[in-house]
Amino acid sequence: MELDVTVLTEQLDTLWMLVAAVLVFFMQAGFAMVEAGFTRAKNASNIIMKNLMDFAIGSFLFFVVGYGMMYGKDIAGLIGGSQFIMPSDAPVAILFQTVFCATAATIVSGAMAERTKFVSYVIYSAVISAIIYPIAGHWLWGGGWLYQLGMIDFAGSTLVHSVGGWAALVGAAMLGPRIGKYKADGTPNAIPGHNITIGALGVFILWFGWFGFNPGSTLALDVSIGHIAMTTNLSAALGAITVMTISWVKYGKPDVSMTLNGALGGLVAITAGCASVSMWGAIAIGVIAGFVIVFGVEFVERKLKIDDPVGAISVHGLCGVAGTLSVGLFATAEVGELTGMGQINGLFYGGGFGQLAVQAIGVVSYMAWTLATAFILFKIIKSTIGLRVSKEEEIMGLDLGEHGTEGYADFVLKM
Amino acid sequence: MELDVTVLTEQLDTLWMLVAAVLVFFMQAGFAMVEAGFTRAKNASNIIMKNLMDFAIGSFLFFVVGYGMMYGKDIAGLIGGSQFIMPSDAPVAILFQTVFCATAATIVSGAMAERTKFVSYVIYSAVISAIIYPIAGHWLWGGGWLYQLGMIDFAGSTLVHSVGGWAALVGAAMLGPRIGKYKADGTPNAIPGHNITIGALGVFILWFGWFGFNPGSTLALDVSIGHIAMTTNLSAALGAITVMTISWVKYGKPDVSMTLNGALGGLVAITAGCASVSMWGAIAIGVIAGFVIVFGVEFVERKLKIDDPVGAISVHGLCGVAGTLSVGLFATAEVGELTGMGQINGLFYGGGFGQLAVQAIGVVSYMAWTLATAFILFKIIKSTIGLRVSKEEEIMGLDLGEHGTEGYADFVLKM
Amino acid sequence: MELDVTVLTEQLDTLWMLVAAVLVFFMQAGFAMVEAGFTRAKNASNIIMKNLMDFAIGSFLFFVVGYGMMYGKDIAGLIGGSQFIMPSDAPVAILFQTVFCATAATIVSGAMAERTKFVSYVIYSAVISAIIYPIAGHWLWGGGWLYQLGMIDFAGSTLVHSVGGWAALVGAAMLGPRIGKYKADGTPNAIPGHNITIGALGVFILWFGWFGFNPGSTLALDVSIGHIAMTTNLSAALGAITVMTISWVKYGKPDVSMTLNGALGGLVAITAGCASVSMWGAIAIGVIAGFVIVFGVEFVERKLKIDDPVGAISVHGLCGVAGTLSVGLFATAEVGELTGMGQINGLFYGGGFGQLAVQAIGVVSYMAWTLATAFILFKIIKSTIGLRVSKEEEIMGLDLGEHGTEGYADFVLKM
Amino acid sequence: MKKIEMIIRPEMMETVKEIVENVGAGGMTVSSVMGCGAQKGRKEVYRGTEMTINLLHKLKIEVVVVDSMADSLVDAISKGIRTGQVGDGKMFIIPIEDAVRVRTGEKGDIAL
Amino acid sequence: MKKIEMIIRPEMMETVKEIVENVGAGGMTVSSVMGCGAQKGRKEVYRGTEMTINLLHKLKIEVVVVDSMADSLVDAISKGIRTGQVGDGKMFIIPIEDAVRVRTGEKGDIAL
Amino acid sequence: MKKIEMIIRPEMMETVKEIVENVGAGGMTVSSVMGCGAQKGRKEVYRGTEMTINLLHKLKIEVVVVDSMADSLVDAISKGIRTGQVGDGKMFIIPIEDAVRVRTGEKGDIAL
Ligand SMILES: Nc1ncnc2c1ncn2[C@@H]1O[C@H](COP(=O)(O)OP(=O)(O)O)[C@@H](O)[C@H]1O
Ligand SMILES: Nc1ncnc2c1ncn2[C@@H]1O[C@H](COP(=O)(O)OP(=O)(O)O)[C@@H](O)[C@H]1O
Ligand SMILES: Nc1ncnc2c1ncn2[C@@H]1O[C@H](COP(=O)(O)OP(=O)(O)O)[C@@H](O)[C@H]1O
Repeated sequence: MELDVTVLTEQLDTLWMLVAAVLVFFMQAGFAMVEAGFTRAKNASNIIMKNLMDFAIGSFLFFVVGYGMMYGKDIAGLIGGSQFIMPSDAPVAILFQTVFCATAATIVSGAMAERTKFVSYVIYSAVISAIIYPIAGHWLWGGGWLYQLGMIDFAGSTLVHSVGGWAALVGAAMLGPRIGKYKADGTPNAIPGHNITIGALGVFILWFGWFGFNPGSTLALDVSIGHIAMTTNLSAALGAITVMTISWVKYGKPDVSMTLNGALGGLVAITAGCASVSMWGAIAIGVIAGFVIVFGVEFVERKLKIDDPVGAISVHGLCGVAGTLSVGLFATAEVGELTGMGQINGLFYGGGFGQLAVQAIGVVSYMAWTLATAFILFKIIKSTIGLRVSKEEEIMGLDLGEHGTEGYADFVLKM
Repeated sequence: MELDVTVLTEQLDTLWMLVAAVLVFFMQAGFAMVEAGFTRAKNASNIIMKNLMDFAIGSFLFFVVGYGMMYGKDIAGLIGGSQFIMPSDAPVAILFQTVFCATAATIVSGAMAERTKFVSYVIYSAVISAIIYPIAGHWLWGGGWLYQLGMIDFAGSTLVHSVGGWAALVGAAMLGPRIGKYKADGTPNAIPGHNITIGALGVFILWFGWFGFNPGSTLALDVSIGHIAMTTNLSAALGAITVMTISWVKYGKPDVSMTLNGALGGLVAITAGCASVSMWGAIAIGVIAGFVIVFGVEFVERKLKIDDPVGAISVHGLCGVAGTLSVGLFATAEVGELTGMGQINGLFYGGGFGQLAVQAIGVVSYMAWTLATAFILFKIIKSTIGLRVSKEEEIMGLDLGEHGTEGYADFVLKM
Repeated sequence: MELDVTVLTEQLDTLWMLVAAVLVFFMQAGFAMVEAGFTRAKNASNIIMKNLMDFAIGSFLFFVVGYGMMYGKDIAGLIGGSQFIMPSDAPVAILFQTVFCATAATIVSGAMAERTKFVSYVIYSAVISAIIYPIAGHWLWGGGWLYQLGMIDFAGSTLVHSVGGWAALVGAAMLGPRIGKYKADGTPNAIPGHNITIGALGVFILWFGWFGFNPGSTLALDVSIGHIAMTTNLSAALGAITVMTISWVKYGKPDVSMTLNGALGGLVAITAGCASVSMWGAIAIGVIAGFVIVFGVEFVERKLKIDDPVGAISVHGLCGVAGTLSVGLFATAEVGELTGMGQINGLFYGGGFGQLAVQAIGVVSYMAWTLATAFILFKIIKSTIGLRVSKEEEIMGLDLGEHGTEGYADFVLKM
Repeated sequence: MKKIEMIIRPEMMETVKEIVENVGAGGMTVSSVMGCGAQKGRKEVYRGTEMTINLLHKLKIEVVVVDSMADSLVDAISKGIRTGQVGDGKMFIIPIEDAVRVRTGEKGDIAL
Repeated sequence: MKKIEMIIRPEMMETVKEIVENVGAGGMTVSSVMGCGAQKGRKEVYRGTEMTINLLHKLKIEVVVVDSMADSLVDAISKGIRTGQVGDGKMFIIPIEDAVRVRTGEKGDIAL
Repeated sequence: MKKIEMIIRPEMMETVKEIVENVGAGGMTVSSVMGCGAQKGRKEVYRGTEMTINLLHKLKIEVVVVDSMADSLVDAISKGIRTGQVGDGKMFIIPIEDAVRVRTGEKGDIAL
C-alpha cells in the first residue's frame, strides 16, 4: 500500500474538524439547558424552541448566504463576496463555521428570555446568522481588515461571544425588564431559575463542547490542540473558583448559579488567547473573568438596570472583552511559536502596548458594529410587529402563550 | 521511525469507528430522554429502564448471535452463518454494529410507552436484537440479496429506522391506545409529555449522536465524512423549520414537541442518502421529512387510531421510507463518486426510475419482514404472558406498578 | 509534501488523548446528574456545586502540585518529585491525568451527600486532588513500587475508583447517616432519589465517558482501543442485566436505580482488566460486578450501617476491588499481547496464583493508604470546622442552608 | 352556602367535572393531595429496602354551592364516581358563611 | 374566628400578602391549586390535537382571623386585587371553632 | 363532626401520622403548602440580589373526626409535635356538617 501524504493530511484534518464541529454543535444543547434552567418553568418550552430554531435557521441561512459573506472573496477587507448558495469549500469547514455562527446567535436568547415574542426572535435570529455575524466574521477570520491589523482572537472571545453579548445587551435593554424584576424604587428583585440541576448540566455540556470550540480553531490537526485544551480548562476552573470565592465573601454563601456563570466566563475569556498564553496566563485570565462576572452581573442589573435573566451580557459580552484584551497582556512568544500564532508578546511579557492597542481596536470595532446593527434590527422589529409579548401572556408564561403547551404538564407549580 | 501504512490505516479507521460508535452509543441517552420527556411523569422510570435494558440485552445478544447472523458467511443472500459466540471481526466493527442494533430496538419503546408490561418488552427487545434486525441487516449490509440488487441505504433509514418504526407500529397497534387517549367517538385527546426540557435535550443528544451514525457509516476514515455530516445537519435543520412552519400555519402556534420530532424526522430521512445527495438534495429531503412528520402524526393518530405517544412510527417508520425513496430521486453521481457510493443518479438527476424501483423494493421488503415477524412475536407474547399491564396499574403508573418506585419522589404531581 | 513520522505519531496520539480526555471530562456531568438524581430535591444545588468545585479545584491543584507528585521524578518508588508549578510534560497528558484525578475526587460527594458542610467538602476535595490521589497514582502509573511489582490496573479500577470508594466509605461513616435513614431499631428506611430520569441520564453520560476512560488509557493511538471499548461495553451491559435479574428475583420487581448502579459497577470492574481479558472474560466480570452491587449495597446499608445515598462505596469501592482481582483470574496472554499488556495469564487461564497475588497486594495497599489518609483528613476536618451541617439545616435542605438558593424554585415539593 | 370537599381518585377528575357542570355549580377548585384511609397503601422495595407507600395520590375538589344544591351534588358525585373498591374517596360538607366574587365585590349566593 | 379562603390569580400573591400583613392577621397559608369558574379556560393545539385547558392555575390563600377582623380583611382584599376581568377569584368565609398554637398550646383568639 | 386542620413542619409528618392512627381516626389528607406566621422567613442572596423567602414550606394535614374525638386528637398532636420554637404550626378546628363515604354511600359519623 502506498501513502499519499496530501490525502492523509486531508483525512486527518477532516477528522479533527468534524470531531471539533460535533463538540461545538453540542453546545447548543448546553445553551438550551442553561437558559431553560436559569429561568422560570412557565417559559421553558419557549426557550427550548428558540434555541432549536436558532440552530436550524442559522444552519440553513449561514449555508446559503452567511458563509459567502464571511469567507467569500474579500471585498475591501469588509465583506466576502462569493461562495453563496452552494459554497465550494470543504463541507467540514462550512459545518465548523456553521456551529460557530449558531453560537453567536443563541447567546441572545437567554438575555431576552421570558418576554420576547417568538416570531420577533426568529427574525432577529435569521438576521444575525445571515448578516451581522458573517460580516463581522469576515473582518477577522475571513481575512478582512482586522486580520490585516493583527488582531488575535483565536476562537472568538470577541467575534463570537462579544458579538452575541452586545446583541443580547441591545435586545434586553430594548425589551425592558420582566414584570416584577424591579421594585418601584428601582432596586432589583431576584427571580430564581426553575431547575439548577439542568442548568448545571448545561454548563458541563458547554465546557465539554468548548474542547471542540477552542482546540478546533486550529482548523487542522496539530499538536498544539493539547496546549489549547489545557489553557481552556484552567481558565474555566479558575473562573468558577474565583466567583465562588467572591460570592462567598461578598454575600455570605457561595452562590451556585453565579459560580456556574463563572466557569462559562472563564471559558469565554480564554477563547481569544488560548493559543497565545501560557498555563499561568490562562489561570490569570480565569481569575479576571471571575471578577468580571460578579461585578458585571451586578453592574448590568443595578446600574444599567438591564434584566438579563441568565447573565449572558456579562458572560459573553464582558468576559469576551476582558479575554480579548488579556491577549494584549499575557500573550507570550514562546506559546505563539508552538501554536503557530507567531512571536507575539503581550504587555506583561515585554511586548509593549502594541498588541493591546490592536486588541482594543478590535474590541471596540465589534462592539460598535454589533450595537449599531442590533439596535437598528431590534428597533425595526419593535416598531413593526413588536418585540414583547402582552402583559397577560408574560404572566401566564410563554409556553402557553406562544406555543400552546406546558413544559411540565404533570407537575404542580408554585407560579 | 518507519511507517507501516497498513498499521496506520488500521489505526485511523479504528479511531474513527470508535469515535463514531461512541457517538451512536450516546443516542441511547437521547432516546431515553425523548421518550421519558414526551410521556407522563408516572412512567418515567419504566421508560428509562426499558431503554437501559434494550441496550444492555442487545449488546450481549448481538455479540453472541446477532453479529453472526448479520455479518457471518452468507447463506443464500438471506442470513449470515458464522462468527457466533465469539465473532472474529475487529472489535470496533462489532461495537459499531452493536450500537446500530440497539438503535433499531429502542425505537419501539417510545411507541409502546405507558402501558406495556416490562417483562414482555424485555422479551421483544431480546428477539429483535438477536434475530429480526440481524437477519434484516444481512440482506443489505451483510452482502445479502438487497445489497446485490443495489439498494442504497447508507446508514439505515430503512434498515435501522423503518425496521424499528414498523415494529413500533405493530406493537402499539396490538397494545391498543392508552386509557383516555380516545374519546368515546374516536377522536383523540392530547396527553402532553411531562418534561419538554428533557425531551429537547434528548433531541439535541440524538442530533449530536447522528454525526457518528451517518458519517461513521463510511466504516473507514475518509474525507467524505465532511460531506455526510453537512447533508445530515441540513436535513435535520430543514425538518425542524418545516414542521415549525406547517404547525404554525395549521394550528395557529408553532408546536414545540412536533418541531422537535421534525428535526428527528429530517435526520432519519437523510440517513439513507447522506452520502448520495448534494446539499440541496439534503435540504429537499429535510423539507419532505417535515411534511411527513406533521401529516404522519395526524394520520397515525386519527386514521389508524394507533396511539404512539412519542411519534416513533412517523419519525422512524414513515420518514425512513421517505428518505430511502428520496435516494431514488435525489442521488447524484457527482456526490456518489466523492463518497464512493458510485455513479448513481436519481430520477431528478436524469437517472430514470431504476434506482427508485430498487429503493422501493427494499422499503417494501423490510416493511413486510418486520411487520410479519413483529406480528408473530407480539402475538405470541400477548397470548402467553400478555402485553399490557392491568388497568389499575396503568392508571397508577408503571413506575410504581412495574418497579415499585417513583420517578419524581419529591415533587407534587397533578396526576 | 513530506511526511515526518514522529510528528504524525505525536499528532495522532495527541488527537486520541484529547478526544479521550474530553470524554472523561464529561463524566463530571454524569456524576453530577447521578448524584443529584439519586438524592433529594432540597439538596440538588449543593451536589451540583460540589461536583463543579471538585473539578475546578482539582484541575488547578493537580496542575500545580498533583501532577508532579504523580509523574515527577521517582523518589524511592513512593512519590514523584519534579514537574511542580509548571509541569513540562505534554499538555494533553496533563489534561488526561487531570480528568482522572477529578474522577477519583468526585466519587466521594455522592456518598457524603445531603449532610456535609460545603466548606468541609471543599477542603477534602483539595486534599485528595493534591495529595492522596497523586501519591497513590505514582505507585502504579508513575512507575512506583506497584508498577515494579507488576500490578495490572489498566485504567484504574483500584487506583481511581477504589481510592474514591474508600475515601467515600470513611467520609460517610464519619458523618453518620442522614436523619431518618435508620429506624430506632437500626433497620434502614428507603430515601428515594428525586429524579430518576436525570439520574439515568447521568449513568448514560458516564457510560459514554468510559469509552474515553478505558480506551484512552492506552495513552497513544493503537488498534487495541477497539478491543478495550468492547470489553468495557460488555461488562457494563452484563452488570446491568445481572442486577436487574437479581433484584427481580430477590425483591419481586426489577429495581431501576440499582440496575443503573449495576451498569456502573460493570464499568468500574472492567476498568482494571479491559486490556487483559477476552470478551467472555469481560462478560464474566460484568456478572460478578452485578452480584457485588446488590449484595454490596445491602451489606453497606444493613451490616456496616453506613448511609451511602448513591451507592458509591459499592459501585466504586467494592466493584473496583472485584475488578482488580478479576484480572488475576481472567487475564489472558492472547489479549495481553494484542494490547501490549504482556503475556500474562490469570488463574483461570493457567497462569497460577501469581498475578492474583500481585493484584491483591495492590488492592490492599490502596485500601490501606486511602482509609488511613482519608481517616486522618476527615478527622481533622471534623474536629476543627466540623463535617456535618446542623440538624435544622439538614431538614431544611443544603440548597438553602449552604447556598441560599433552591434547586427547583417553581415546583411544589412534597418535602 | 356549603362547601363540598371531596377527596377522589385522580382518574375520576373528568367525571366529577362533568357532574359539577351539569348540576350548575359556578366553579370548582382542585388540589393535588396525598391521603390514607381504609386504603392502606402498598409495600415496595427500593434498593433492597422495604418501604411503605401509605399516602396515596388523590385529588381534592372543592365546590361551594347554595344550600339547596348541596344534596343533589353530593348524591350525583357519590354515584358517579363509585367503583365499590376501597379508595373511592370521601366527601365532607362544610358550612360557608359567605362568599365574595372579587371581580364585582358581590356577596352571598349570587357570588357563587 | 373565621377563615377567609381566597382563590386568587397567582400574580396577586404579593398584594394579598401585604394586605394581610397590614390588617394585622397572624399568618397565612398558601397552596397551589387549579380552578375553573366564569373563566372557562382556553383551547390549545398539542401535536395537532385540540385540547381544552379548563383548569387554570390559581393560588389558594387561607387566613384565619378573629371575627372582628374578617370583614375589613375581605373588603381590603376584594378591592386590592380587583382587575374587573373574569378570573379575579373568589373568597369564602368559613366559621372556625377554635385554633391552637402548637408552640405554646394556646387556644382561642390568642392563638392566631 | 369536626375537621382538624393542622399546618405543621414537614419533618413532623411521621409523628402526626402515628398519632392520628393511634387515636383511631379513619384517615387523613395531606397537602404541600407554604406559610408564614410568627416565623417570618429568611433573607438569602441570589446572584447578588437580596431576596426574602418569607413563605416557608409546611404540610397541611386534614383529619375529620367525630366530635368526641376532636379534643383528644388536638391535644395529642399539640404535645406530640411541639418543639417550642417558632414555626411549630397551628391547628384549626372546623365544623363539618356531614361526611359521605363514596364507596358505600354511607353518611354521618359512620362514613369517617
Ligand atoms: N377521616 C378523614 N379525614 C380526612 N381525610 C380522609 C378521612 N378519611 C378518608 N380521607 C381521605 O379520603 C381518601 C379516601 O379514603 P379511603 O378510606 O381510602 O376511602 P374508602 O372509604 O372508599 O376506602 C383518603 O386517601 C384520604 O385522603
Ligand atoms: N363555586 C365555587 N366553588 C369553588 N371554587 C370556586 C367556585 N367558583 C369559583 N371558584 C374558584 O375561583 C376561581 C376564580 O373564579 P372565576 O369564576 O374565574 O372568577 P370570576 O367570578 O371573577 O370570573 C376559579 O378558578 C375557582 O378556582
Ligand atoms: N392566622 C393564620 N391563618 C392561616 N394560617 C396560619 C395562620 N397563622 C399561622 N398559620 C400557618 O401556620 C404556620 C406556622 O405558624 P407560625 O406562626 O410560624 O407558628 P408559631 O406560632 O409556632 O410561630 C404558618 O407558616 C402558616 O402556614
